[in-house]
Amino acid sequence: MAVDAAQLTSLQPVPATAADRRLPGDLAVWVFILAELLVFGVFFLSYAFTRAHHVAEFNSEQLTLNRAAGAWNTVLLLTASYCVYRAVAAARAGARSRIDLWLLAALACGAGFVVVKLGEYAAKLAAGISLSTSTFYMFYLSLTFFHFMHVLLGIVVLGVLWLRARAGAYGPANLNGLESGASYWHMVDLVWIVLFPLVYLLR
Amino acid sequence: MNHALAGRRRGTWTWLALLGATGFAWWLGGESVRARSAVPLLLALAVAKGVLVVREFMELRAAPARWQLLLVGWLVLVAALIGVAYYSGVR
Amino acid sequence: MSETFTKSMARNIFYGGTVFFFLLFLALTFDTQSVLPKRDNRAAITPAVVHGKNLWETNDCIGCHTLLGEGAYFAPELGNVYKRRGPDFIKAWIKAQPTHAEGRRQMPQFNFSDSDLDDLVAFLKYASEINTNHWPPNDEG
Amino acid sequence: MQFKSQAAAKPYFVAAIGLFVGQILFGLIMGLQYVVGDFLFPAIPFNVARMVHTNLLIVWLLFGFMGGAYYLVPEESETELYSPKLARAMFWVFLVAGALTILSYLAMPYARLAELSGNNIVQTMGREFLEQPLPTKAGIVVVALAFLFNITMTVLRGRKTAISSILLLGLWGLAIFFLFSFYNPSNLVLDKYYWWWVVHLWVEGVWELILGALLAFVLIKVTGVDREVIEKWLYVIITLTLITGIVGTGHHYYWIGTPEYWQWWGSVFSALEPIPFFAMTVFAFNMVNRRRREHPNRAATLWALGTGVMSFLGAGIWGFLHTLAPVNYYTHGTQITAAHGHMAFYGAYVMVVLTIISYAMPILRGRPCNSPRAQVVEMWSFWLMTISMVFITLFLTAAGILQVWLQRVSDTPLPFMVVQEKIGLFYWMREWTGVVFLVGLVVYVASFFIKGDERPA
Repeated sequence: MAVDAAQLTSLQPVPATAADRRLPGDLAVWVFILAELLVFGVFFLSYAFTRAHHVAEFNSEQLTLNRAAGAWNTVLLLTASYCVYRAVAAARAGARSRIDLWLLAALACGAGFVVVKLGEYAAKLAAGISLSTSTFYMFYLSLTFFHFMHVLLGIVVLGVLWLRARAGAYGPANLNGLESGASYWHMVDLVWIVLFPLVYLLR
Repeated sequence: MNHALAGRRRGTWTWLALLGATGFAWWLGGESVRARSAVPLLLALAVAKGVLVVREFMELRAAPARWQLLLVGWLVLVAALIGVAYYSGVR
Repeated sequence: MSETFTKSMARNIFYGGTVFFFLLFLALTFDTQSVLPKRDNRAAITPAVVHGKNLWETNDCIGCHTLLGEGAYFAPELGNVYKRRGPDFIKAWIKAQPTHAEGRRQMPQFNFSDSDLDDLVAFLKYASEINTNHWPPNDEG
Repeated sequence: MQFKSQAAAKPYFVAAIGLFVGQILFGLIMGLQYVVGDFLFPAIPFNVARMVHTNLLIVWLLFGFMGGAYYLVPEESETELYSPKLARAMFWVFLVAGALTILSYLAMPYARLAELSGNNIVQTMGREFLEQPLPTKAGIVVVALAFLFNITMTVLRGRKTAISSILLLGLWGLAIFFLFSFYNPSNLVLDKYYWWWVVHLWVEGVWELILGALLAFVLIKVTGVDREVIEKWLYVIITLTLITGIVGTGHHYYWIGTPEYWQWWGSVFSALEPIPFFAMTVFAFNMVNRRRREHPNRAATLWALGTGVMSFLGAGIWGFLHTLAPVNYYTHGTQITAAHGHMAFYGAYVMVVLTIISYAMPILRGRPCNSPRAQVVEMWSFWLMTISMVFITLFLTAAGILQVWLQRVSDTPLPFMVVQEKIGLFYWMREWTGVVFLVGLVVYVASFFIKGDERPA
């Protein structure tokens, strides 16, 4: 029976009827995700339209950012997202032992992001750059720090999921918590996908 | 278990595609490329990556259509307005 | 409904979200505290200014006036009054109250000593030199 | 009434309404002083009238919150109040302290009061809304602690619901953030920075938890909708409130000497503050539409819906109007702020307290609801007060727009007092509308004395 259920829920192709369509995770987390996307959206557009008034300043100061660090962080976040995705898939398939391994891998990637980001901040701090240095740096620090805090929260969430997965909490019949946490983490990734080109690349 | 396997493969391809797109975007954002011509391409890449995350990783592909619409709509709207802002900044 | 919606998840997000945004607020507060010395004119806080602020408070000036835009909106903004009117005018004005002009808004007589008035002016001068991001838009406050 | 000790709420509600009347009378005095400047001078100068007006508001809302808590918590916890005696004692302490404070404002010059009450020990007086003398401030802390002890013990002893825990969190937050009123550095910028930790984190933070809990409680009672549904939406709404409201404090940090980046942080977050209020309105209407019973107390339902709509208008829309930094640069410290303040306080906090009173008071007086005739009168007072508040807000907004234009935007800015005279007409209209509000309030009080057939409507 359990295997049947597992196979049913792991059916990846789009369900045939609208009734089969299901939102992964809890509605509450999705309301939260929408609110967060709204905040980030407004912040992104504030950056973009402010830049339009200070093109030269933004362009020259943007070149002082560490693009490679930004790219590596993108890779780390995407990989973490992939690991989280695999953890959910493992839970659906009833492969309990693999859930916490994938989560651990995701946590490692998240930690990698934190290390790279702290390195970047340390370099900027050493150069005497702060929120009050210029409009560009204000945005750079505000946007990335706000996102950075989301990564930290995401790590806490993944950590809780990992502990609970080790205790055997998740399986085909109990996915709500895992899917909710996973959705939150993917949101952190999604936001970075826009943030990285916006702040580091677009000139 | 075939479906599960197909799902995993799909996820892996998604991940690889995202990494490839990131590498391309990083190259585009480098100083060797004329920045202005890269703007639409970089925005399009960001939207494409976002759509992949929304549909595959977040699994909204299999959720009621309104959720996918909301998130992809957010992506497209934000990217489009960023584009507008960039071109309004041209002098 | 194709959605799961549980109270425990809503509760966890409430507590998590609240802590998160409060920590963010604390982080910004921390940065603000470290930047303020460059903006808040603290070097100018002499004992006279401290006493002037005390007089400002114990006579409830904020009950009619605004100071940096905060207070009551019954009487003029005083954050920039030092620049608008200068020290002598301020002292003469306070001494001359109330005007008893019929139907006009009245300011009480506070019976300040001359040194009190000096301290009050010192406080207003200090306030006028705080970096307020160019607010108010003009001298009229 | 399910629990005998809920009766502790009754004197709190009575006192709240009494002080509300006082608040409005002093509001009318101030409104008249705006146009007839020497009215009652020097007996009651404007600043004294204003202190009385705002402090009475705070005190009566606190009475309302405490009464609401004493009514709600035993019912939610399904147990008698930990100590009804303590509740009664604290009522008298708070009432006497409040009355003495107000009388002392009126009886002597403020500086003399400061001297007599030991302000030189810890200098806390003379800051907007925190004008209370030191003994009063200390008294508030003592009363709050005794009250919180009583309520917390009751909750701990009985059933724990989402509503009671959110209410408790809000009340504890209220007490904790009040402690910042004792911090008054001579550095004006720091003074103002942490002053907002009381004022903003109260009204756009922890008070909203109290508001949400009271509203959700009444909605469960009058609609019969499943508690589970109401409580999970309550969590979602207060989450939205706090994630926008906490960093939204930044909209007060644009021009008081704090760093420039607050203009961005404050604008971004407070621009989203209307969302939770909108959600609350939708939520209230939704629950009433999905009601599973026709509760005979229609007046309470009206107040509950009114709270949703008016807090959205007052706090949400009128707040948004001037919350963005580039707009606020011109509107900061003008009648626009006064307009927003009036409707927001009325729509959110006055109305939620009247909601819980409207629901609980008939029960405390031994009947499920008031007679249809009394309810009709109460609903008249709802419309009179609410509509006149809308017009007070509109007139103040008009006055504010003109003020901004003449005094701030114009190429040849006019002095403050010259502008005040030019916009006198709007102050007159506001004053007359204020009289209508007072009429509404009198009608409201009268509704308590109307007998009639007590059969449900």
